[in-house]
Amino acid sequence: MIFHLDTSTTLPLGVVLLKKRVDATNSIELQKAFAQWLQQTNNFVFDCTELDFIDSSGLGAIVSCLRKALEHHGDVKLAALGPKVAMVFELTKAKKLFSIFSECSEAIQSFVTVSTT
Amino acid sequence: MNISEKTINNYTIVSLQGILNASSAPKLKTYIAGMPDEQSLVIDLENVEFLDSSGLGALVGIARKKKTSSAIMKLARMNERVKKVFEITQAYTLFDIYDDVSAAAEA
Amino acid sequence: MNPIITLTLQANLRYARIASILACNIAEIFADCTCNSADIAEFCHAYELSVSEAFTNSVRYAKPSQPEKQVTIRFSSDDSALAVSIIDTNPQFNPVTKAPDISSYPEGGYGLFLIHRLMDTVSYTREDDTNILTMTKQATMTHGT
Amino acid sequence: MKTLLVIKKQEYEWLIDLFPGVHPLLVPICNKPFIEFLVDFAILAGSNALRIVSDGVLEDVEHYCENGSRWGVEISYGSMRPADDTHTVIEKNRRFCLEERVIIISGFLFIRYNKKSEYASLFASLPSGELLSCPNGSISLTGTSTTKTGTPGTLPFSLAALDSIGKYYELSMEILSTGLTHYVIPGYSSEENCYIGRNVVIPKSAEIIKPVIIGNNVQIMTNSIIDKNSVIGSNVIIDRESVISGSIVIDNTYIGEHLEVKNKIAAGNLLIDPQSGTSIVMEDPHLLTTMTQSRVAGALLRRIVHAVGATFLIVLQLLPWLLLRPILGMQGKWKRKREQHYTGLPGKNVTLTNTTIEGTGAASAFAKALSLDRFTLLFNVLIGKLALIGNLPLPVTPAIRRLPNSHEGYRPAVFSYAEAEEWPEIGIDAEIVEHYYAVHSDPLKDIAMTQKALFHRTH
Repeated sequence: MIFHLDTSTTLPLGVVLLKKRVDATNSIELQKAFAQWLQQTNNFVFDCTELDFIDSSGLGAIVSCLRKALEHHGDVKLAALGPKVAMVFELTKAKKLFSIFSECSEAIQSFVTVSTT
Repeated sequence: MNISEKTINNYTIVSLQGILNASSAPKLKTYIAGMPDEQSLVIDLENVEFLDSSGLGALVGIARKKKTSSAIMKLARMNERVKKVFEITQAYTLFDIYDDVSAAAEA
Repeated sequence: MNPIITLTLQANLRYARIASILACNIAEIFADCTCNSADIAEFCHAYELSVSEAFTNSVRYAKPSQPEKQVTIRFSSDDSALAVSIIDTNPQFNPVTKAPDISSYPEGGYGLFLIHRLMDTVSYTREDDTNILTMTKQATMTHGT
Repeated sequence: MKTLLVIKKQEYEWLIDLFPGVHPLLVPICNKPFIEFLVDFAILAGSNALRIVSDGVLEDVEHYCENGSRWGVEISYGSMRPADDTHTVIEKNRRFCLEERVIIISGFLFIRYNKKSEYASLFASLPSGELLSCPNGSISLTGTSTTKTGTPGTLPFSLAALDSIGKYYELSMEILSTGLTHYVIPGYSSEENCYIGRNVVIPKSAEIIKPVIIGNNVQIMTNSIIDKNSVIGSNVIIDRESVISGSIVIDNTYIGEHLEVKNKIAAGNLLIDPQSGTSIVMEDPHLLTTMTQSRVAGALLRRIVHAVGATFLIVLQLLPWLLLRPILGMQGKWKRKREQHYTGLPGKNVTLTNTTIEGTGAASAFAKALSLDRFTLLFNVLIGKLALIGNLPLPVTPAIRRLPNSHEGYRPAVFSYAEAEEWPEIGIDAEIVEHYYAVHSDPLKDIAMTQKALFHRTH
């Protein structure tokens, strides 16, 4: 996973590029890293373009990221979910917890729209 | 095992009767070896009471020889017990199997 | 397992039929009370074929140095299963077998594969200088409704 | 009239990955094996004999259909080569096709029909030749008609090709929504559009919305919803608060709790979206619950509870064991066998001594009733090698070199959940109940289940 702070908009946004798999082997790593990132911003976009696989621990980690962001009055939005990843979110109803966008740029833009209105 | 033969069209119909196992398989091989390699065959299995893998091996061996000499070999009238051996070993994939001798000798 | 009969035959392919007919008959008597008629035929054929294969293998792999070679066939049973052991003094062999590659027109190598497919369990033990191949099958058929 | 079915392996091969271990011709459509629809149709059309011809292995089909006596039709089987055309297949089955008219169904096709229509006289009167065809096959007729007729109008049956998972799904949905009365659907139907099999448990809080088909041995847990257009196979558990709608749940599937399966096919641990063809492997069936559960703490508590339970049983059984063990030993009724078993950790096995008590004498019966055969195993619970209740230990055999993937949450134990629930102790039925408790049990429930297991073993 790669984290960068997107400053293209008025709002500092954490954009996280998730790679290949989020599962039991790296979900704790994600949660730890997320705690670090939270010190820089409360709003995140998880870019799933390169994410092929997610299991329950991976899903759990992402949901816990969302929970922490919400506690800090921020949000985690998801972008560019592949069909397999989307199916897991749909199956577990986790889909309902997240705002999901087909493009990363749309997700970034959505934060701006909300903050200006 | 008894072996008898007749001719229909260009096919020699070889009818087997009895047990086709390790002790009788050589007899069948010798019998077939006595024919010209390019002779097309229909082997009628209706009266084969028992076939084991040695018997199957003999039939497969004949099929291979016929294949290399571009002759045709077909099997006809397999009973359930014989069919079982062909099924387990998937040997049925190597043969054209007919339920009627004259149909086999026509095509 | 209670013993039923033990038969020792000269290791000659001519006697393969005796072994397999005996197996078929014992299987028929054994299955008579537990199976329906279609299942009996299948059960008996499995023994007829398996014993034929095992006996033929025993004769084929006998050491030429032994002039008086023999193969022993031992039947035993419990409530629901019939076991047959083929016992010989041949060199040790590997009882694990994979399916023959049928597309290459093999003339042999089907024997043990057939036995594994026809029987429920096949076990091989080497005791002193003897091979014991034991094959068992349950007489109560489960398929069909 | 006779019917000849010609189905090539190449046409049905795509189904093998989806239903591993099930012959494609036996794949269930609305809980009825595919081939049975064709058998029903052949019989409706007046056939007294049916021959199934394929270049693929038909062994499982033969085992299932046998000689057809179940349906009152004679079923036989034939083989063909992959390159054979229909004409060659007819020649290869000349004896079968000789005397009577033959309906030839060629290709992996589903025939839409209506069991209330009259087909026998129709087929007897139709002229020979091709009746219907589609890119995947055709249905034709040989011989001459026995009665004089004019040219038939539209035929009261049609063909549906089965060549993709999407078609399979569409067809199932079509039968559910419009065709349930056209076919014989397995299950008990007290009201229209609702077929329910044997041993189906539906709690009050669960909701079932028609049309629906449910198989045998199905447990639907509290607050679950089986929404319309769903097919639930046999040996299925739908866990609590899950929603199934417009979906097919294939036999032997466990759907975890709080899940939403909508317009999908769930087969074992595979979830398929029939529209896109995307499939995922559900490695973990209880996706959302893992977030809140602390597994480590739970495991420690469980180990303590199990050890206390085992100690209690050891104290209880010690005296009877000391008395009966030597008696049964002398009678030769106490049989022991040491075997390696899987622990659930890769590469780690445990050697256990399995005891069986034979005979019917008073001492044997008493020892069996007290489950003394499990006495020595209880000590393995104290040292943490076994759980008190869980799965029956799976012996290490050369055939299965490592623990199969299906044994999710496997926990070898002295007693099994299957024993407690009086389910069959081996096979897929046991697996599914053990699977359920592997996900669901908590230490307190475990004690109750152990009591149940002891009680049931007594009877």
